Amino acid sequence: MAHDHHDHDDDHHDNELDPMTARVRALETILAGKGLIDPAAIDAIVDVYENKVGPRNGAQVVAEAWSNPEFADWLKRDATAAIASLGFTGRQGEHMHAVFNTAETHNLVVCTLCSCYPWSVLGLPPVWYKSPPYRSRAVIDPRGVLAEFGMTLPGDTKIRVWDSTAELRYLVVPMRPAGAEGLSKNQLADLVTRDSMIGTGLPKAPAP
Amino acid sequence: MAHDHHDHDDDHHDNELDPMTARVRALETILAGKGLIDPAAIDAIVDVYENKVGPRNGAQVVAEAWSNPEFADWLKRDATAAIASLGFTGRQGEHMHAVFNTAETHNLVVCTLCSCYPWSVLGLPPVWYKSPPYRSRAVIDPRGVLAEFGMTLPGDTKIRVWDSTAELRYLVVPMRPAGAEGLSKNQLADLVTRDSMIGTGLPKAPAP
Amino acid sequence: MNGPHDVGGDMAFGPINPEPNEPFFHADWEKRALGLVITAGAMGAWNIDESRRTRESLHPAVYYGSSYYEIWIRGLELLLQRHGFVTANDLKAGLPVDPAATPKRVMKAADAAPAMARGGPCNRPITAPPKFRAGERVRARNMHPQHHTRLPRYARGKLGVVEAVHDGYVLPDTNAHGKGENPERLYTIAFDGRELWGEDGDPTLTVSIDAWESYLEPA
Amino acid sequence: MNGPHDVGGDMAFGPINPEPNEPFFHADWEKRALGLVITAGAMGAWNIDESRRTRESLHPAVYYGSSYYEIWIRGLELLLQRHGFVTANDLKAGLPVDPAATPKRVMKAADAAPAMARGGPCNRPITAPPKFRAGERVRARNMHPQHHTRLPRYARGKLGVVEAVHDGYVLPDTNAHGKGENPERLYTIAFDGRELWGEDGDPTLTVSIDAWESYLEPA
Repeated sequence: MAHDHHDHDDDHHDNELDPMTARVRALETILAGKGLIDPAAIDAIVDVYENKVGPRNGAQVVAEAWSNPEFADWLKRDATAAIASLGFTGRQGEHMHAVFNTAETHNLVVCTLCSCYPWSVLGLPPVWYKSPPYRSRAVIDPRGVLAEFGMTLPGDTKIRVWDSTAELRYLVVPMRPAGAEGLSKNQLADLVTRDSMIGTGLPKAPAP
Repeated sequence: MAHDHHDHDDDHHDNELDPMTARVRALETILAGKGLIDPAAIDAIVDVYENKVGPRNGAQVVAEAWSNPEFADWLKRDATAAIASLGFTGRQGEHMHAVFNTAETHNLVVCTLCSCYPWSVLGLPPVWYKSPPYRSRAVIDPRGVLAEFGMTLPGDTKIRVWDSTAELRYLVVPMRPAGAEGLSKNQLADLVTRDSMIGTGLPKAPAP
Repeated sequence: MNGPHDVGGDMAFGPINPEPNEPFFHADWEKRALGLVITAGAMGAWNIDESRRTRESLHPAVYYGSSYYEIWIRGLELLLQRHGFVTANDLKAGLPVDPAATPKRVMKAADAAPAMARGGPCNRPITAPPKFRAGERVRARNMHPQHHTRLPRYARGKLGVVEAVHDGYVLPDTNAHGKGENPERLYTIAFDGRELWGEDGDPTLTVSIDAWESYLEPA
Repeated sequence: MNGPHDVGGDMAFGPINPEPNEPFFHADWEKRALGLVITAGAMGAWNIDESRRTRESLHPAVYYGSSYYEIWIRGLELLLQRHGFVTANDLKAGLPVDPAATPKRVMKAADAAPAMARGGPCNRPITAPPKFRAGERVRARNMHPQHHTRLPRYARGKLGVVEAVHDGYVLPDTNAHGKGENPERLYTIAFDGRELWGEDGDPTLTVSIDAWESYLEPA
């Protein structure tokens, strides 16, 4: 559905461009022309979120928690500080909470009202996280949602959904997979997928 | 908003026609070509709802109720039968209820879930009745809704909203305006507007 | 199903814009759309509840971006395909291409006006005594079924008063899915505006819905 | 405002369609859109709550028919016009035509990465003791304000348990409308799935929201 419409009010835009490219380019032209924004600052922001901040940050947090019980405990008590100790801070991660999966309870994070997501540890959210199908159903039919990600939980597993309605941002700490005992932190981090830190997936199994 | 979009899947239609004309014409062509519908039956249906069934039916019901206390009482007890006695029956009027405005209570009819409306006495509903702005707000902000129709009720008037969620269809019987004592039934019926039978208006005042 | 049709209490749709001296139709295609919906319905393959269920299944962007007759036509295309009268090929060609299921009947021109005047009553005899009596306090169930239902979300879980006890009526929840008419007693339930909308509710407001017996539970 | 953003519990949006190996951006314009929203926000004329309020004010057909970056851009155009930085003339021309209000600041390229790493905390010192304690049963208020709020409709009127008591946080309900930060204590409230969704709820489900103190009342 996302691009199913035309904009009838876009007749001022360059006809060779798709409507959103033209619309955004016009807006940047206006704002830069008025000296209100600096296009180079946009370049720098894009560089941060395309190349520097992403789910590998969160994977390091999880790997540290898997390896270091003291860190795990700190992460549980004060996620913002524990995560900052690894160098991950900033926008949309100012107030972090880590929620730990257990054998009894699986955690799932959503923002029904918009697209709140822990940028500082996971980067920019995927399209599905920001879109109505996931946002609408995660709170009423989480098992149906998980099934669309290829995940089936035991029928008696409790599901805890965290709706990010305020400025707290949630990071799911998945359970360490079996057979990962001898791995290094980097090897552990490689098992940690983005979806496993949202709750729509599980970590990868270690290579046998 | 209603016609703000293009249909991208309409490329098979005649480009000289607007998309809905082309779409409906194609569907009629298909169904008639398969012998599933008779276009002349469509003509006959349109004739009924364009020329025969409309709010003048309801106005006659109201005028009769204003003139004839026995009829008004019947209308209150068994609206379907009372209305049928004037010759108004049929589709979307099978189960009628008449609700009477009083000095204390103003009635307003809506269908939040679709477009249920008493066709047999009011004809086809106006666009606004079927559209989300009216449907959404009538049940939560009826005074705001009435204001958009130029109507202000006294602050202590009770408002009763009837949401037509089943197959009962509601006809509002407005209060007879002052100064209408000597009028004939036809003259009375001329005072009864469509909106006054939905609750979004009041009857016209008699010419002085 | 919690679908786009259930708009009671929403606030973002803008002004109502009533049109003075509005005609019954704004274009010729609307006339044909009305007639197509009625004549196709007269084939007897689906009922009004299935029609509603089908319109409600449209994506919300489509539902809110379409006029009501457009919603009707989109719904009709889905109904006709579901019941084997029309195929995607037919629609693509804009012409009859594939064979069609056999309708129970085809409405003839001479039948149309009488059929409109006759209508199609939905009340059904019911022998069980009413579970609730007029004046009784009841709660609308907090139900969120995947299937079609006519209990609006704004009333779910709310306390009301039985104002009228009606006949048995065809139950939309099953009838919309080809699972039978299962008639149930219908009630008019009145809710205080403050019960529905809290302190933001108009203190002079009462809203009623018509609710089937299974939509209700004792208060 | 009961707007199109409040989708929790809706069922008509279709499949989720997660994209394997999804890139951060699907087109170059999305990159510029992200940067424009952040750099324009850095002018200091509005806050994140006003941004959200503005996106939520889009017509539902537009909101549901747009990708999230498109919603952002449509919201940004409205914000820029409301605050005098851009006019309809500018947008029509696609060029700067009219004079603009003076921003509090303009983000320079060298400031961008540090600003992202710094973020903008929303917690605020608050001296009043918490009104509710962990473990206490509370009810989310059945409120339906015209203004922006962050209490989702599915939780309104529902009984939950205070799971955590947090700091004071900027109140979106006023902050979104330029009426001040009015910090209030924030709580995490856990609701049983059956309380939210009735018998149709998953019996293994608990849903929590983060709710400001004025969203809650004693059970």
